[in-house]
Amino acid sequence: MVDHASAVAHAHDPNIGTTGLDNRKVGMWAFLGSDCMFFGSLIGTYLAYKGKSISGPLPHQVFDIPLTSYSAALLLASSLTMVLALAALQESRVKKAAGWLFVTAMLGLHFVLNQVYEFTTFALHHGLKLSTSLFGSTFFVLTGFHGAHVTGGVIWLLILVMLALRGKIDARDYTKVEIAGLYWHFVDIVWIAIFTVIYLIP
Amino acid sequence: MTTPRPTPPRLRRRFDWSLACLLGAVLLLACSCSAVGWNWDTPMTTVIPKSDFGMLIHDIFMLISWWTLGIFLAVETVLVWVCWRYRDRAGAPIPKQIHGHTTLEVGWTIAFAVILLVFAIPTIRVIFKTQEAPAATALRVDVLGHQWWWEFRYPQFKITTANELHLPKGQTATFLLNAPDVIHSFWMPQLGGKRDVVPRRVNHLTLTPQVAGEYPGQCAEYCGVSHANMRFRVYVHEPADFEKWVKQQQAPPVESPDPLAQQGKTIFSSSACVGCHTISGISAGHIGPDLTHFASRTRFAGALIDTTPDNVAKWIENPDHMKPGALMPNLGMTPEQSKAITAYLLSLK
Amino acid sequence: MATQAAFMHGSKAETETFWGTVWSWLTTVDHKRIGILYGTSAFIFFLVGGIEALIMRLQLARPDNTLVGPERFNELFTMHGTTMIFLAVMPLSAAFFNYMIPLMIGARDVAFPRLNALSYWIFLSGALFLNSSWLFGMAPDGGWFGYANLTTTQFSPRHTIDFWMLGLQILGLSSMLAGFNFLVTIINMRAPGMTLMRMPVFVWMSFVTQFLIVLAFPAITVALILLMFDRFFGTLFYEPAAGGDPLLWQHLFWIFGHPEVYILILPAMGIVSEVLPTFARKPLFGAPVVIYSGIMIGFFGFGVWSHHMFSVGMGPVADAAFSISTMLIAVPTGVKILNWIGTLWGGSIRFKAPLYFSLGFIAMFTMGGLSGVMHASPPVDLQQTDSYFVVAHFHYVLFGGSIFGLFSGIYYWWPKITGKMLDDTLGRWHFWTMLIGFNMTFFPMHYLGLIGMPRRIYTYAPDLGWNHWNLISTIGSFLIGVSLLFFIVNVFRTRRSGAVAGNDPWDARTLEWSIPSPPPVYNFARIPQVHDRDDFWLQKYGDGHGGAPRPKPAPVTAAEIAAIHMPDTSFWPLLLALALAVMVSGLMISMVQVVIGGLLTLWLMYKFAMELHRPAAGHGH
Amino acid sequence: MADHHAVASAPHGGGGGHATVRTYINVAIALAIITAVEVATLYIPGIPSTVLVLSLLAMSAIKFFLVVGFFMHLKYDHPVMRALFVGPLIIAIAIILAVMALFSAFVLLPRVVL
Ligand code: HEA
Ligand code: HEA
Ligand code: HEC
Ligand code: CUA
Ligand SMILES: [Cu+2]
Repeated sequence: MVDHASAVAHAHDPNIGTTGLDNRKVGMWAFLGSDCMFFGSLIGTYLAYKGKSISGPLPHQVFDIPLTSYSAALLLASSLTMVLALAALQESRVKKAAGWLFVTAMLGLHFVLNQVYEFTTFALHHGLKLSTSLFGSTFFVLTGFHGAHVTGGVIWLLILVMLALRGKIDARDYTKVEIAGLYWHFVDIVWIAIFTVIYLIP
Repeated sequence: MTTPRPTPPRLRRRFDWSLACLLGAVLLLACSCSAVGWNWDTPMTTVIPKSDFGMLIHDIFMLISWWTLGIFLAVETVLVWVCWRYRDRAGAPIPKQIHGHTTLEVGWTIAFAVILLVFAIPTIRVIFKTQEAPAATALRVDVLGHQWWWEFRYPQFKITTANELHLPKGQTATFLLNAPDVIHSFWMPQLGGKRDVVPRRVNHLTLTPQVAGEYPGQCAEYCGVSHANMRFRVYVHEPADFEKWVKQQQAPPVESPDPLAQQGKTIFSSSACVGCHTISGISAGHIGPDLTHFASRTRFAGALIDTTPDNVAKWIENPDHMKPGALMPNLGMTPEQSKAITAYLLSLK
Repeated sequence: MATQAAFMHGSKAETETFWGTVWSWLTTVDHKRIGILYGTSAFIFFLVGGIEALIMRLQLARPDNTLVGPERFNELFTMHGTTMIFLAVMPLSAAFFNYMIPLMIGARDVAFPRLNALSYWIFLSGALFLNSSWLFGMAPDGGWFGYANLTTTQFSPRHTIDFWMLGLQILGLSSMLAGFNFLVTIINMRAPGMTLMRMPVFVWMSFVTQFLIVLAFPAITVALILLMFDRFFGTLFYEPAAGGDPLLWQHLFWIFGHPEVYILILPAMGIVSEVLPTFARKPLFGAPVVIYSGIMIGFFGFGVWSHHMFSVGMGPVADAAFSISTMLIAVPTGVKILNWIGTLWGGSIRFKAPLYFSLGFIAMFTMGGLSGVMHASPPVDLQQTDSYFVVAHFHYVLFGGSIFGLFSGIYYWWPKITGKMLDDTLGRWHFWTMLIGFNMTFFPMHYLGLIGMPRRIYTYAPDLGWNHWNLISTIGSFLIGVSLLFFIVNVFRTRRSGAVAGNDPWDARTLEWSIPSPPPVYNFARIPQVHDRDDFWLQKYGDGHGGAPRPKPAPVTAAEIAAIHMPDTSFWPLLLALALAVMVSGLMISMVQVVIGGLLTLWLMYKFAMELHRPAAGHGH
Repeated sequence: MADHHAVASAPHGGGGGHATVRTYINVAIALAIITAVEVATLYIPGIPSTVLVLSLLAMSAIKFFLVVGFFMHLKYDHPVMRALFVGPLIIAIAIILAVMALFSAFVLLPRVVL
């Protein structure tokens, strides 16, 4: 339990609560918990409708597992670069941190581009659109919202890079970068789930 | 030990009996009204069941009702008594600061659990009993809920009718429910619980009517503009009368020689009506109710309107006027034309 | 960072001119002012929803009535339900979260003051957006739970459903942002010494409510997004012809919907748990148990949703499972009821207006809960679902529960918020007329439901035996209206000539009463050190077991006050909310507007984030 | 929920101190390997589908918790954070399963016929 002194010690920093935790971090975790329910509902919908389409094409006819595995690898790699960026920042090596953040953003961007490519091939070569079948609707909406999350993350990361290069971010802003990281990793684990449940499981 | 310390006068307030009496008076008034209006035996009552299904439900309903009524009275009397007993008195000391009583609290937690078990056991039994697969001998009726009218088909007899459902007393009937448009709900209050009528699903409802009579029914799931007008009638017949009804429905409609009716027939068969309505031998439309034996039905348009000549005529001239939102278009029939058609339709016994 | 001087300036000089005042409210980030904003807006929407109800009651006063046609009636009950739940009860609770939580946990503000302002402005824009539909003659008409597939373009081609679907998404966003904010506030901003178990029960119930909000709203958000894609982008989620199942909507909606009803009741339960001890002058009986049962209710709340779907034909196994889980919820709730009675037991009860409303809550909510337990038995529910029996059930819990509870809170905390006492006599008249009117209106609905009156019908035949009690119900609803006039009069009279309250008018028990009424901008000149749930009471009287009252803390020095930092006002929240509204409404107008609004929103989010880039932290180092 | 008032080690609550770059690299390698195995299993003929599904789920679960535990520091972080995330996660999974059960119970929706 916090003694009065430590409360006073933190009193000047509005972000640190009486538990000594950072508000923004607690808030981010709360948000991620809530986002679990969001993707939970979407995945639940996908699974509820799995195999209920009354017209093709079917998942195994359109999925390009190698490509998707590559995308999955990209996101995993980006998670690594993200923590490396944090580690660098903790040692106040801002330029290095900025570098890793940029790499992370680029990996994310690559993922998004892969998805754009995937969607277009589905639409053009396999004639699978939002309005084609339940599979089309559920698949595009689920993966699309994940893609939107990634895109948002990329923008966020790039802004951080910009700030870092302008010298507006240093070790004191660790938490700012850390919560961006939490968000980024979450997007990654959502993909881990989607990759297995939607793409791999027949 | 508590330090005697009266409440500051500004904070003191006694329970005000004057207003409490006012409340009492009003409740008394309400009860006296109830003498006028407290009648359970109404056309759509759910508490005087006329089928096995209804009775199973009713038993549980009464069980839970009595228990909850008891609990309710207990809670309210204790509440009122406590308020009276422990009202603030002049110069009263600060009451003893009690923080709780574990055994008590555990006690009533368990008590509640037990009471709920009393509800749960018969509930579960009836859930499974009422959803068993129907006997092979059961009379099958296919029920289609349309916006905003009911279609009834008897596959065994090749009969199709609308808004008026006929059942034999004492024979199990199993309803296969399906909706071509939106969700509706099939409810015959006196014969038991409702079951939703859902697009792309075939729901089942099985029951055995046990008292002959005429019972109103209602669509019980909000389904758009005329949801309130999506009613129907159930006729539970003695088996013999049911036979008669079946025969009469299976017979081809009798043509009346009346020239007006004949004129109506030609108008009908030469206008859009045929696109939506079936009259065996004349047309095969499926958007609207089957009119083959229209005259045999006492009410039409979702059992909303009595089948009288000028009602029917008015309907044909402007359906929406008699039933808001009705999906039958206004075909601009002149009064003469509609009179003729009416004469024809009312000849279709 | 504003220093003491700065916000003295903020609250004095600026507010001297009229526009200064307006501006200071538009840009405020003070949790107390935001609380007042929430409260007033919510009450206005309560009146709107109530007037909608009164029109419905007039239409139903006699059979074959033609006051309003079916289309209008469908709009009325849809908007009445939506308004009362999302625009009246939820924001009214939010008003208390905002104003009271920081005061009760001994904090100077919520964790994210600007986010808090943002939540309010988003709420307001969503509420106005939803109600603007009346102006276009396109008020939503799909019922408050808008069952698919009636809501798809095929069956609702007009914009009515779009207003509803987009409005609810905006409101959901607002509630979730507020939810995160209060979660963090409660977890992280408690005064030193206030362990979770020493937290006032109102804060506890709010805490559970916030969890329910942030976990339940995603479900309806998804449901609405799927509907939105169906309506705008041709997906097939609720399209039977393509294999879609309308029941998907029902599941997603009620996965949200049932937790939602506990979102509506738990804050009221919290209020009652504060009011009873104060007026019985006794600690809450078995407070830990009350808290745990609150958590239980919240947790079970996620496992009972299909009890709204007993008639859709889920099959006996699902029916049985959801029936049992639903009945389970009655246990923790019952425990609360008896613990409240236990609190009164042996007390010395002072009958002031706030207490009356709390007693009304216990009496009426019990009734509603018990009819809920009847619904929990699927066979019984097959007769009652979609009949007026359900309407009776949920008004007993929502009005008899939430509204009575919230009014109890209004009378209880009004002196703290305004510094003046609401008149107690008028308050009692308000209570008794409301109690009588309420029972006149809704008790007959049990009977009407049992004799077969379905809900959501704009008219009924005269020969069904419903006429008499429908008339009584209508009269009752106007009596409720009159009772609310008592309240409105009371408010204005108090503004003019209300007795000055002082810090602690009720001789109460919790921290908020230890500071002036209304509280200063910084709430607590010195962050208190907490030793007990009823900390303030102990300061006054000791623990009642001979323990002496605690010595008064040393008076606060001017230096201490000068050292307090309070956040600056900000106009980004308001702008951001506006941009969001522009974007969303664009979906009904043109994609161009959506894009513009979207970019605007992004840019404003950036400004919002950068406004406080490296705040006090920077100063410190 | 229990009560936690431990003052966090790092002043800015960034409990990152425990995991080193080494650990990160190792975790990443582990993730890469598991993913490879996952994809590989697809191309191995003749695995009974239940086995396949279960093993895939197991593997992705491991990946999931590796990322959450190490990259997101949840393993080292304050219990409040764990509660905030794991609690909802459990509810979400439970609801997904319930919804699936309720929907596969729908006998009448036609299976794909092609
Ligand atoms: C404040 C909101 C609120 C609350 C708290 C509740 C509480 C409960 N509700 Fe209610 N409910 C609604 C709001 C609420 N409800 C709404 C709005 C609808 C309709 C939605 C719509 O269709 O528009 C609805 C509909 C609804 C239905 C669906 C009805 C239908 O449409 O067919 C069901 C079915 O089980 C139900 C059950 C319950 C139960 C079991 C509780 C329990 O939590 C009640 C527990 C409380 C008690 C039981 C009383 C006190 C207990 C004791 C004194 C102890 C002793 C008692 C026993 C041992 C039994 N509710
Ligand atoms: C918290 C929620 C809440 C509250 C407080 C209320 C309050 C009221 N409700 Fe509401 N109701 C719902 C939630 C609520 N309702 C919901 C969710 C539905 C389901 C909707 C659906 O089916 O989709 C519903 C449905 C519903 C119906 C069923 C409609 C139908 O199915 O056809 C009816 C019918 O009587 C009704 C009546 C009333 C009345 C008379 C009040 C009264 O208590 C209102 C009191 C307020 C006033 C009286 C107005 C304010 C007073 C003044 C402005 C003073 C001046 C006025 C006078 C002098 C008279 N409500
Ligand atoms: C576009 C399709 C359509 C056309 C064309 C149409 N009807 Fe209808 N009709 C309906 C529908 C739908 C109903 C059910 C309305 C309701 O009850 O809500 C109906 C109901 C009726 C009923 C009442 C049946 C009952 O038992 O409820 C009669 C009688 C009737 N139509 C006669 C006619 C005649 C005569 C014509 C030609 C002049 C005609 N209809 C043309 C669709 C149509
Ligand atoms: Cu059909 Cu209501
Ligand atoms: Cu519910």
